[in-house]
Amino acid sequence: MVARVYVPGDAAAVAVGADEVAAALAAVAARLSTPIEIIRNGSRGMFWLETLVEVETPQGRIGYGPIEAPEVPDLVAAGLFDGAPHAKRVGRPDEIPFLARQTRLTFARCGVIDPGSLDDYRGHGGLKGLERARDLGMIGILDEVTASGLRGRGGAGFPTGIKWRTVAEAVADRKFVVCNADEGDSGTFADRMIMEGDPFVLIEGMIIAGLAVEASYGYVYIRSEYPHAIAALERAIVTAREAGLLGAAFDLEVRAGAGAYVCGEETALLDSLEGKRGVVRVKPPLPAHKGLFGKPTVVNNVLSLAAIPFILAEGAAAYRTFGMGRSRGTMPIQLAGNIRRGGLYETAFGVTLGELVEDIGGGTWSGRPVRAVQVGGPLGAYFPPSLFDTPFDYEAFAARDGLIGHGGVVVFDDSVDMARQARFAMQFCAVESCGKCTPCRLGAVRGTEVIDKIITGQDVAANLSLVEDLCHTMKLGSLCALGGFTPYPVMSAITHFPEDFGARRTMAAE
Amino acid sequence: MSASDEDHIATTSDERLVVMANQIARFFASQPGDAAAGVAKHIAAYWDPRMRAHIRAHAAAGGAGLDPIASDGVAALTR
Amino acid sequence: MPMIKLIDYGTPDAASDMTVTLTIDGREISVAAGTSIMRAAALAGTEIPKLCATDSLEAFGSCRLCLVEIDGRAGTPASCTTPAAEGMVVRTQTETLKRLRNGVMELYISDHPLDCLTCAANGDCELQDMAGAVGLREVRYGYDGENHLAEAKDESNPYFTFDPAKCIVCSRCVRACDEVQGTFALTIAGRGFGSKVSPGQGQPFMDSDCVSCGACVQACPTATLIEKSLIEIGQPERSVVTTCAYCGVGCTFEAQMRGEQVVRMIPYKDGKANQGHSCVKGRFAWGYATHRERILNPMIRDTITDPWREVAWNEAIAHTTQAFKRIQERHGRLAVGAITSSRCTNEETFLVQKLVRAGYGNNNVDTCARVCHSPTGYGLRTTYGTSAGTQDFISVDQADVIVIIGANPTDGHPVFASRMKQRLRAGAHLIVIDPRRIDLVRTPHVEADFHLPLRPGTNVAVLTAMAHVIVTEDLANEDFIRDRCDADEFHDWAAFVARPEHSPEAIEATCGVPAGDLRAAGRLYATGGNGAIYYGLGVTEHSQGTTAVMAIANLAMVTGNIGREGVGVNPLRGQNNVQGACDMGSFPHELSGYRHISDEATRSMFEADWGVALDDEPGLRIPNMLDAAVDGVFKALYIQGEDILQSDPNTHHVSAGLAAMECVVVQDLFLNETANYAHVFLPGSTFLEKDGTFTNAERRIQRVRKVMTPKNGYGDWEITQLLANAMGLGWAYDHPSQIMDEIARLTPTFAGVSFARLDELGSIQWPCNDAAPQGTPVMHIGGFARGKGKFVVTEYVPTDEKIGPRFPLLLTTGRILSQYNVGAQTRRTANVVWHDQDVLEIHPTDAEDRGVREGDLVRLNSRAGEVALHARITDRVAPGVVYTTFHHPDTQANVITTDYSDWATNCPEYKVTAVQVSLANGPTGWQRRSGELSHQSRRIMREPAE
Amino acid sequence: MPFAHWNADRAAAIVAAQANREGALLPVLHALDHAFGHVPDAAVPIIAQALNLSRAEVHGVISFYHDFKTTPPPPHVLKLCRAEACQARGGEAMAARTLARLADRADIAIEAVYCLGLCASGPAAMFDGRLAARLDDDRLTAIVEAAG
Repeated sequence: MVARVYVPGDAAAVAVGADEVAAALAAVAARLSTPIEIIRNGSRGMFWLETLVEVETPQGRIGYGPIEAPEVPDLVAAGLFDGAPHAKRVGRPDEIPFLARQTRLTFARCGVIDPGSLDDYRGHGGLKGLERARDLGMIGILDEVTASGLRGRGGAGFPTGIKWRTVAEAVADRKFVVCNADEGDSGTFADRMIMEGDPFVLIEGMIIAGLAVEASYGYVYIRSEYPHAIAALERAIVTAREAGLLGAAFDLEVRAGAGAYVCGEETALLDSLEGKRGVVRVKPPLPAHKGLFGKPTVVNNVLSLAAIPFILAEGAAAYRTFGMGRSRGTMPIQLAGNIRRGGLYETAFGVTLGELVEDIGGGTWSGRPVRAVQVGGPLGAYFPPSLFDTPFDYEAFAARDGLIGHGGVVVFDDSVDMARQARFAMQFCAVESCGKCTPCRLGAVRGTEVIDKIITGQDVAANLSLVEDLCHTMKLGSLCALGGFTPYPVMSAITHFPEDFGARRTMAAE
Repeated sequence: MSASDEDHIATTSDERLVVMANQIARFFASQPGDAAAGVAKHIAAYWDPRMRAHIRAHAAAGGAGLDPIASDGVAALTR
Repeated sequence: MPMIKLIDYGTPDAASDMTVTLTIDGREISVAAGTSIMRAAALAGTEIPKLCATDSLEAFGSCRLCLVEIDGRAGTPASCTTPAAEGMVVRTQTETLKRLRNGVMELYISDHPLDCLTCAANGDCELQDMAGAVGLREVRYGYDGENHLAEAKDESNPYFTFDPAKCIVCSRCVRACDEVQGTFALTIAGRGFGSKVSPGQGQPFMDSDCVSCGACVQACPTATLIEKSLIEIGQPERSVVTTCAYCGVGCTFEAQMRGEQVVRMIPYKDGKANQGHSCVKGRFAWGYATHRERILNPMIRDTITDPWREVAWNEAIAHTTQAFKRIQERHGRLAVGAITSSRCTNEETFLVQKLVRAGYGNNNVDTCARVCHSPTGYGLRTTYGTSAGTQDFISVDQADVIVIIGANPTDGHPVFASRMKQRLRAGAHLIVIDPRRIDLVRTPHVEADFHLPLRPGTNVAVLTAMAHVIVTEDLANEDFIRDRCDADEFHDWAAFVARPEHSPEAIEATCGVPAGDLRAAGRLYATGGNGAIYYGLGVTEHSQGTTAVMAIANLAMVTGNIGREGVGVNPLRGQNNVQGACDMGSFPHELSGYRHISDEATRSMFEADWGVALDDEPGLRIPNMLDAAVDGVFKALYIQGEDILQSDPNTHHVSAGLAAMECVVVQDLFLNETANYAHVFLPGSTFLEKDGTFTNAERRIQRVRKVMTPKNGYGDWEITQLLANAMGLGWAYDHPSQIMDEIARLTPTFAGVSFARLDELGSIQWPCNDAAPQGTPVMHIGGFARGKGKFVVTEYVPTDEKIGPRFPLLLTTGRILSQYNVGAQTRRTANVVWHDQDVLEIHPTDAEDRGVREGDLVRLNSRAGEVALHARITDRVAPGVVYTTFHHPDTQANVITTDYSDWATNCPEYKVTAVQVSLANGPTGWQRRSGELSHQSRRIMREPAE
Repeated sequence: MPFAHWNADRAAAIVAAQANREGALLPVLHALDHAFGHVPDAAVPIIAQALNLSRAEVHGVISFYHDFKTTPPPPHVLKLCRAEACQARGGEAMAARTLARLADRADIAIEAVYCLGLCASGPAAMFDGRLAARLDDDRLTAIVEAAG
């Protein structure tokens, strides 16, 4: 019998040597004349275990991790192909608590199936949503998505059903579905994982969106920093086209970004897709009315679109059972930074920040105490442990001057200097500002300069007050979230960690 | 002004009038109705009396170069 | 006259019939749906602070000064990008907003030089105004942070400077270049703090695609882009609205003055023809008015080989009058005549023809429209009943298919071209019929559906082939034809065009355009929605010019594309007052309003008003005058504001005619080429120095207003009056308004026109009378001026000018953006930096056959003559076709052109000359001699000062 | 992967191959970058002509995106992630040491990148297009040295 071995092809696995592991496995198997089939699956999202090699056994898939190529001969000798015991044997991956405690709706297949195989996708429940969508028709789909309570997973949390309905009702000769895969937030990788680990779910979601709004074409805008995702999705699109899923009625293509964080903002993304500078557009008009090439356009994040097949397949009610308040369904949360068990954690809304960091994530990777957690990417607020009771929910985070954004959670230990982090927030804004609106274009540079003055102890009180004024200007005045949300990390750092902003120095001087 | 080293057009006024009359005639030839009358009407409306006198004199002297319709048109001039 | 102050409403007018009512700062206001809050506030008298917004550009939302609070809405939306909504309650002044605006201004000023007092824009700077408006008192960031203050100035453009140190990156310049002008020469380069305005690829303005239209300068809210003249002279103290004296677009400008000095010409936002836009000529090229070569004193000389002698006005007038009287006594009443100017005002033109008819007692008056648009007058009068275009410019906004035939709007009519490009970018289709690939065929964001590069001289064949497609493929608008046109004439015409020899397949060999393209273009025009035809001298300046105009008129009728917005037949007039000069009775056969001189009733009305008997016979047209001069029977000519030697065809013949005259009187600003043959020179006045009206290509009569004292002493109308009164006519006009009153009295289509009415309405499109008291923007609505529209059979009669072994190439001519006509004005401005010589465009194949390389001096010769000029190798022209402009007297393209002319109007066949091109080793004999003559003729003896 | 020397004819062919796509400019620039490793000023008129854009527009776009360089790159490019998740795992200190250590290596361009999506395995980098995570000084040095 041919042993089936799974070695993730996910970029995060490849970055720690998965390709070498796969090659070593093939080489050893060849040397031993053991017939094996290596499947490059996606990642399960337990990155501390990558490279996580899985072997199919009568007892199910047995995992070994983290594996590096030099260990392979040893492992094989120890009976890896039969799932034999070994120090690196982690048992059935789905029984590992990190995975077992999750509610994987969107990521159900990620890390399980061969992302290049449409049959594998179908075999794991894929395309059921599309079949039902075709039965429901346009209105039925819109009703279903609206009823699911799905909100945009890109950060803004706008109800997806309403957005789709707006596009569906717009009259135009052409409409588009655009997938925002410009996942630029530090601490996030869920979009990348889906595209690399289960690309057909995104394609299925986009086809359904196309049906719902009568769009004939879709674009997936992927940041150029994600070459693996681009390649994986492009391969999947070719496969889907060959299988007749894509074609005359609705087709898709991937467009690569070119190094601009701001293109994650939907209107800048549209301009970039049109071949322009990725500059933020004013709204109105909304993209739903006048989007790509001036046509009504659905712009959704990867995770929103990838949630659609489940909603259609299992019904809105099945989805909305999960979650809390107005945040329904599950959220693929990404645990990152200085964390022991970093990875993808899909769960219903409502889990607290403390549970995520301490319990699920296991505290810091360095073993030092947690000092700050930035939630929601570079534009998200820094939370101190005192706020770890905050439940993961759009409104709950907003109530504490934070945002959940794209679900990234970046943990810092007590070696962090929060004034430096505040400065970085301004600097990042300066580096990535499109330059259109004044508060962001000029404010970010001035913000960096003023925080530098604070760090060096110049007129700390006056400069802190100036930073506060500047944050007011940027927050209320900026055209988009880049300038508008940069005050979140800055002000949260100042508010929650005043001791890092010259307060000690000031006190010492007194 | 001499231009002996250059070979430029040197037509006389009468030659030009014949060319012009023929051009007018060729237009009216394609029009429905009485072409000669059209020519006559056009010339009467746009040519000054001296030009008309010259073309009539030219026609009277045999009308060298004049198309038949142009000739008829000139003949139909009443002034 | 103080400075005119127009309100900037911040965002463009929203065209909507629906209104919404909202409350702004407690005041209720109703505005058109779609109006921005900013504009609504401005309409209500509340100015919301703004920097990136201006009402000539779409809202952009970048400066973030105009944020407001709206009840029930989170955040602080920008008032420029938020449409007013029913019941909305808006607050424009709150503590939050004050803090916010202060914060934004503080950021701006932290990266701006603190040199207000020495800045040329001091007092006229929106950044300065806004700093005041928001009450900025302190910049807490200090001035030692990162900044752009060391950025180098770009002085490359002769008319304006670009100082990036003062730039606030509002993108108004970039947007103006894109949205208004449509050149896309500017961009923002880089991003974030590094964002900067960049011409071309980060180049100086002059190396970019900039056409110097001035839209960016106009849009700039600071001193970043500013006129050099303003820097030099200082802020203006008064301004006057007037009309540009360049092309037939008729842009309105605000002449901003400091004393008697023009500081700058600002395109006037309320100008109906230009809507606040301008081109490099009108905007910047006015310096000729004070050029050192301008002649300010009358001069006379006995022979054309003598030097000029400056004389007093009374001597010049008496001398002229005596000469004309003497000549008429000796050679008869018909031996003298005059040429009116399409550059002078309606009033001046009217007086010149009145002088001829009432003073000289004949009808020997003509105008330069003879050599440009006389076929338009004849053709449109015949078919529709009115010698004028059918639409206003703004009509193009409604056009779905635009057909351009024999015109090059981006060079010849740039401000209208920009408007046309806006419409094309918005999705209208474009068909270009032109031997040469004009810019509009393919220019950023505009691409013609079809370019039909026909062989010069085959317009009629092409237009008839298109008609053939429409008729034979049942695309004719039968309802329109039945209701509006003469049925018999239509049937005759339809049978004519349907003949197989007019099919595209049959015509292909004649015109060189693939039959498929001809068919497709015909179908598109007939079926693409509103079809609008724009044409220029590439239609009229042919031996079949009039036939081609009628063929165009036929096409518009057969498709029903006439009598409403977005359609029509639109001649693009060359000079500023071609339409007006024609309207004013400049042609030898007709009085003002296109009424034949033989018409008893009309003539007697003039006779009664003028108190003289008028000759009822048509007079001489320009070429006929020259023929008659060569024949020895035409002896004296008064030429106001034209340079026929350079502008008229077959220069040898023109010079022979002029040389044969006894008294040539030239009234002009400069000693032009015609003045080489003149005996009297009367210094003319510029448009800045007189009152009057111009009529543009859309029949729009607009005021020309005097902004300075005539440097030559008199406006041109006064000079004509001096001549008339020396003739004993006893005219007593104190002001041009009285002349217009006379025109209105004697011309039914002008009956409702007066200076008072013009001041009130801004402009008037004739006909304006009791039936149309506000004027007539679009003609032939509901019915043609002549009653039923007349289809005319348009047989294609090839020109006699034919290529052969000696002259195997066809020369066609045109104009270029920076220069105007014979260049008399533009050559005396910095515009020469764009075009300092006329060049010959030749296809690479033809160049190679002749061993010609880029820039070589080549000899261009035809049956008429030869000139030498430099070659430019380009595939803009097809093989077998060469092209040049006629702006420079030292290249004199008209030495080459022949005296073939339009069958109906004698409009010269400039556009088709058989030529040969060969390498040259220097200027031709003619060029050398005419250069010498010009030099000789520029000698002036000045009276010693007493 | 070694890049081709700039060649206008080849560039024109590359541009032409993409020119008919809607909103073709970014794909065109990527294709040129892929072939030549940069998009020189000389490419701008070629692109502008093919896409019927102005030179200014093309220049504006090229200068907007970090990915597009106008000069040929050195043989190796090391992109170090400088974003928060990698900062949290000592990325900044490692970046500072790396910059100092490789300061005299003219053959390596060291660029900042903000997130490679490897945020649970930082610090991360991309060297000549290949990803690397869980980096420390030794591992990074080994990767760079392996390339010569």
